[in-house]
Amino acid sequence: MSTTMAQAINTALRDALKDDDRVVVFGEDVGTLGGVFRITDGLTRDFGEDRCFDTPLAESGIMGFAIGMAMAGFRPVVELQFDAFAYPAFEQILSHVAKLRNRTRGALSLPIVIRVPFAGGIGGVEHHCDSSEAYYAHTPGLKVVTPATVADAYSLLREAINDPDPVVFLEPKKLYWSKDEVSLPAQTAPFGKAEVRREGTDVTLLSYGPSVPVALAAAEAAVEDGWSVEVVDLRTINPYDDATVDASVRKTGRCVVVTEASGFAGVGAEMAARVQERCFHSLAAPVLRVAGYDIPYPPPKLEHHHLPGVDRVLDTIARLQWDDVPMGSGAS
Amino acid sequence: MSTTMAQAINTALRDALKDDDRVVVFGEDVGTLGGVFRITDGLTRDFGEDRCFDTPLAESGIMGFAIGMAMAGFRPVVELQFDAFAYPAFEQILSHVAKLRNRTRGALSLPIVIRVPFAGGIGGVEHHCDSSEAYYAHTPGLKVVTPATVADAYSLLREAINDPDPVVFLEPKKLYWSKDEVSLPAQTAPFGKAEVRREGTDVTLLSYGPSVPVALAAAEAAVEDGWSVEVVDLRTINPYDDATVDASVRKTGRCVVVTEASGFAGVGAEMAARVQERCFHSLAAPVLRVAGYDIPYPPPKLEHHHLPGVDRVLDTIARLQWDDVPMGSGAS
Amino acid sequence: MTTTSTRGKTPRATAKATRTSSPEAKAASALLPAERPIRFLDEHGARVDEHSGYAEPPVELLAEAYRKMVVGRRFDQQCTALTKQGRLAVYPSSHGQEACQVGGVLALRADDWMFPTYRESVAITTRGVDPVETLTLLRGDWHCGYDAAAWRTAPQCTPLATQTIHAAGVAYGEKRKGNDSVALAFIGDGATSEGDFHEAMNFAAVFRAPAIFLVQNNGYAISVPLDKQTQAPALAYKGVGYGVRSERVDGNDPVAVLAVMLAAVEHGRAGHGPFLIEAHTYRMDAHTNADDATRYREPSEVDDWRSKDPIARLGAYLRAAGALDDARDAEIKAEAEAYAASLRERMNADPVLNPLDLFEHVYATPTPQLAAQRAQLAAELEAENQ
Amino acid sequence: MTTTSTRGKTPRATAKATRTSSPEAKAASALLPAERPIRFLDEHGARVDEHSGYAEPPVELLAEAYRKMVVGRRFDQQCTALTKQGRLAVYPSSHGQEACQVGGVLALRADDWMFPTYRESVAITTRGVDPVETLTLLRGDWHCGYDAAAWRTAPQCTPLATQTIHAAGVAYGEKRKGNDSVALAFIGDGATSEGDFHEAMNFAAVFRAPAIFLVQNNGYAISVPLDKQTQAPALAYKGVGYGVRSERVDGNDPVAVLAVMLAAVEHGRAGHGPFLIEAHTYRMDAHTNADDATRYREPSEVDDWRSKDPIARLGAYLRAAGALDDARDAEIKAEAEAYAASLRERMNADPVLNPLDLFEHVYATPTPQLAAQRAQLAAELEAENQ
Ligand SMILES: Cc1ncc(C[n+]2csc(CCOP(=O)(O)OP(=O)(O)O)c2C)c(N)n1
Ligand SMILES: Cc1ncc(C[n+]2csc(CCOP(=O)(O)OP(=O)(O)O)c2C)c(N)n1
Ligand SMILES: [Mg+2]
Ligand SMILES: [Mg+2]
Repeated sequence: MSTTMAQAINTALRDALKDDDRVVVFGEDVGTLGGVFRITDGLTRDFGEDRCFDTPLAESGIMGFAIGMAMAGFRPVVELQFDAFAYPAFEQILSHVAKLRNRTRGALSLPIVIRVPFAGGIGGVEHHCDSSEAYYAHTPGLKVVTPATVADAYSLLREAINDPDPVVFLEPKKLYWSKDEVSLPAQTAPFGKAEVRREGTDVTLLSYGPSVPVALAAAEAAVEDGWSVEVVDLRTINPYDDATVDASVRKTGRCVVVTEASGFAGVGAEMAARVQERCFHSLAAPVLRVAGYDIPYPPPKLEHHHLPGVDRVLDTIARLQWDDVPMGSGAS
Repeated sequence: MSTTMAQAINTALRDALKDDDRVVVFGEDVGTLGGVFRITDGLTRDFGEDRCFDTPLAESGIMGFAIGMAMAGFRPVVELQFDAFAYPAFEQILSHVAKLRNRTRGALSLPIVIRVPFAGGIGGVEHHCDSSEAYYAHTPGLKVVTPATVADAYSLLREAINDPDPVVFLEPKKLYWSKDEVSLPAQTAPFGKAEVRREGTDVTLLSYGPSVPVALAAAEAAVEDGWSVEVVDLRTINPYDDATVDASVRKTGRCVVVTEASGFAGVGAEMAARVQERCFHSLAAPVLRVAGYDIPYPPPKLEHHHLPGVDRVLDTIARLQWDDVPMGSGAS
Repeated sequence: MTTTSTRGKTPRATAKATRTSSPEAKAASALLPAERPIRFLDEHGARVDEHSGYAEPPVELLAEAYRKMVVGRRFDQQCTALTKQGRLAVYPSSHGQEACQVGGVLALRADDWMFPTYRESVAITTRGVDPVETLTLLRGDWHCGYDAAAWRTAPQCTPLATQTIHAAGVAYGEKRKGNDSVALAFIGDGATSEGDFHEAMNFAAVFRAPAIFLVQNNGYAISVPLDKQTQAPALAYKGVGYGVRSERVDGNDPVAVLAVMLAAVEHGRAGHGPFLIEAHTYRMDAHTNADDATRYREPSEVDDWRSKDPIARLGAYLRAAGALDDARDAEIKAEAEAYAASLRERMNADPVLNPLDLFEHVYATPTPQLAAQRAQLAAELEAENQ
Repeated sequence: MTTTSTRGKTPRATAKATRTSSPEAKAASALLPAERPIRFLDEHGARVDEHSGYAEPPVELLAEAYRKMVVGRRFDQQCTALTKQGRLAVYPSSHGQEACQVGGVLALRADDWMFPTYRESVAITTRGVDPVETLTLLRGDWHCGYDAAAWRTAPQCTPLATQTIHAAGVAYGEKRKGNDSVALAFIGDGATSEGDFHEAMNFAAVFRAPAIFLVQNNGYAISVPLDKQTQAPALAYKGVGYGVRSERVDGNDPVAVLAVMLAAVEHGRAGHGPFLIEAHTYRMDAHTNADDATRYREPSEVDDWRSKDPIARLGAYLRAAGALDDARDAEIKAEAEAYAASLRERMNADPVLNPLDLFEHVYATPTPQLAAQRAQLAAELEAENQ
């Protein structure tokens, strides 16, 4: 059955609402409208206003309210409408959501899912396309998940809702309408397990979320250049699956990290740093990064220049010292 | 003359207020009280309430007000009282402060300095000791500066205030009362220039802000172990001085990154990623990181276990494969 | 707005007995809005006496407002059409809200500051900004397309309510420089729920900054109706909590909007600080072209509001006052058509964009890292062109 | 609070003429505070009739409040002493604010939720929490030392105003579960400037959540006096903007605090939603032990407030009412001394902390990365011990 990621997420929310009375879905426009991306379509109609409801327009309020409801025993799944509109909720997320279990020695836990439609590639105007995963990933106490496939969108979201800890669930906007042959419910690997999406022997492309399809396309294109490219999808940024990554890089001996987010001090930096820390002697070349530039997200007509594309990935693979020429200081 | 970092910052503010009528200092308790750390002591008395003033207790308000005043031609220097209390201002910082020049093609610029007493080591209770530099460093459009010496505190702050762009000026709280023999005004190297704080030949310790004294102490202690350790202080995280770092690592062939912040997806990850990208063939061992654990900042009585200390740095240096034994998968 | 009928039964009736007008209660009553929204015109454009003493703006100004509203609506329709043709990435229409779009702007001087949201394209062109430059953002060529400093008009703001604090700051800044300019921040009903609105009102009041907060209460935040947004008796009751003078106005009565705006501007120039205006209005179109308004509102509601059309009301009033006739009306409509035609034509030409501009203005001077990234893109572009 | 004398001269007098009590104006008047702060006791503890119809709490409850206040103050003094001895990392005293600390808590049931700030140590022990567990945070052993779930008492909150939204959320959550419990959020005057306070009031009102916001207006936010914090006629005027019933109360009159708190709790239980209480009080000590209050306030001001001491006032009233005599007072003081002595003794013992606890409760189950870091620290500790 051909299913879109949007449908998978909607179904996951439905199934969670069905299976667990404590689950509540709320946020801006998630009720009557069904969300600006229609991800919550029909939930209020089918489960009632008590289970899926609109809130006032205030993200810190949404987040704090979720904390309070979780304290009362609910399992809130909140939608923050766009990546940049999660920023007003940062204090609540950083100082409370991420820390309350630890602060109270486990007396209070916050099984909250924060759904954020994120990243670009949809021609959105400013403030609608930020890649904000690094902010969450750097914050201990949060789990950070981002699906790249339809089945994962369903399965990881169900797991997120069942998780006793707060999960930031980053939904790549440009993949909402991507389709896979999947029938729901789907069950994929749990949190903390990366997936090899394509096997290869020459180089590992390490990626997650919106960049996985780019990595796969690059891997396909690389065949022509005679490269056998392996693609690893992290699926969950935290917890992080070192084992799968290490195994792949030890096999291929080369690694390129592909992320859409600006590179500087991003999650890609962590990925590169880890790989070289753990696989140094298996590496024939430095771990290189293909990332968004260190600029504010571009206007719609220029975004394709910013987003890592197949060519940029291939160019970077080409720079992996296949002839073993040491890199000069001009690199990156 | 023996001068504390607190005095250096106070003097820098004074001199800036004296030299440029457009400079205004504001924030919570910076006026009558002189700030909770007394950094703005006497400024209101000496320059008047128009130049240094208290605001209502609202950090997003402080930040947004600074943006507005900058639009009217002022050069606001705001204090956000503690690292974690900057979080309410994140939306203003991320969506406006960092982007306004770019959004308006330079028509509006924001010469704002955001002073944040940051990081730990002072026995502060929760929410008073966060290392928040990664959030800023990952945000294009901001400059991120953190002094480790008294002279730098003065000189970098003067430069920050004169800079046409927004600067996040991170003041290591635990160094406020550190002293150097410096007479003010002091002039040190400009933004974007790292400093070799100690020369060595065996390994480079790469650090900034609150971790520089730790790196220096470790370097001193390492003499006993027969290691000659070089210490590089970034001074400005963005702009980043690759040249100085590269030169050091190419010379020593080994590198350990020392940061107090939680390691995962932090600035230390960027430092490690860059070094291996650019100096791969000079490296005899992977770039290792000594960082705070990936946990909420600990309570006062346990913080010393969390903070990178001399021993942990030395242990890490010891793991740099001096006998050239390849690392197993058990590493970090 | 919502009325709250089932309040608690805590002692309140007796409380009133105690009232002997304390200084606080007196101060409060000077800040609260009039009992009913200010209006000068009824729904048919006939003059009514519900203006609570606000002065009626001069008829020339009203005539000018009429002209701008007609042109503005035509511009707005053209934008919607351009969106359908794929020429704009997105367009949030202000059809129906022209009394505020125009009334807000015409009360300002050139040296006053203005803080528009995504919905204020008409307000921006009303200020005189070139329509193509206004649409740069929504066309997707760049973010802000006009010279924000020269026009004293901030970029259209998307992160809701954030701009209200900037208005407070710039208003205070100008005052500190000895200027008597004011800053006008547009904001929607939904956005008043954001913490930033609270902080803006408070900062403006504490620093007695001449900022005007013009809330276009169109009853919805995308799909969320006002009664899910607030339980306040009316949004204008938010001002008293900050010491901000507040008023409600019929936001589809251009005379009323202008009258209260002029008073607010005068209030600010005279050093009395900020002013909150809640204008009741309605957007006739969906939130943006991407929105489907039938999901959350009845056609009958839209029809109701059609009969309160601000342009028709002002037109009728001006005709009755002898300040508008068929000839002049035709002239204005011709001007509007010409404006739209020129826009259409100019928007047909796709501007040539330089991808390397991405690296401009991130900082005044690019960092070495950015320069390197720029060089990388330049090399890619060169390779592509070969 | 501040009164605003030089407001603008925009038409207001005439505005009043128009008032014919619109539904909005009526709704507003039901929400606004009484003209003057509610009080039952004058500064000497004599009964006065300025309570606007609020019922006087039963005398047994007042006697209990007196006992708790005496014990609370003694506890507070002991904490300050412990700080001087280096036994606490920091201590924010509530000396002078006992009417609120105790009055807030005694109005609650055990199944009500409470959200204290750093200043509410006395409120927390008044609820029954062990004083040593209460001081875990300020001693620096851990963050929250008591079982926050069992006590339905959130950890003491430092990020200002953030806890008010939690209170709204938990109040709504309990209501949704069919419980009639309420949530009490303590907050200071300064913290009402934060956007989160705005969002909390609004969410509570929209969801008709039984949350009580008790503002201890002690006139300062660290060094910043209220007139730099707000230009509102009084903080209680902030409620009307959200549809939240609001009251001002003499915060050093324990009878008044309890009376209004009881009414607010009843209001919430009865399904009428949130309640805002502004209590005028004063902290006799500095902000914390680390603060130097002489930098920003006059000794005379402190002296003025000493004469309004809440314990003395209630003591005098109870004596006059025959509910307190020397013997009983001596008993209570002895209890307070014993409480302090036991605390002193127990705080002398340094608890043994396990550094590996740092990795507990970051998540329900540690991630592999955390487990590795835990192992690293364990190895270090082992090496040290050799
Ligand atoms: C901080 C933030 N949160 C959410 C959004 C998404 N959003 C854009 S417009 C809008 C509704 C705004 O409603 P209102 O303030 O009433 O203005 P209107 O669109 O009706 O003019 C929302 C939720 C945003 N732009 N910014
Ligand atoms: C978000 C945030 N900003 C700043 C601070 C630092 N801070 C701690 S207490 C305080 C003053 C609070 O004043 P008020 O709300 O009146 O409460 P009081 O201390 O008087 O009880 C400040 C500024 C903080 N804790 N949280
Ligand atoms: Mg609206
Ligand atoms: Mg206070």
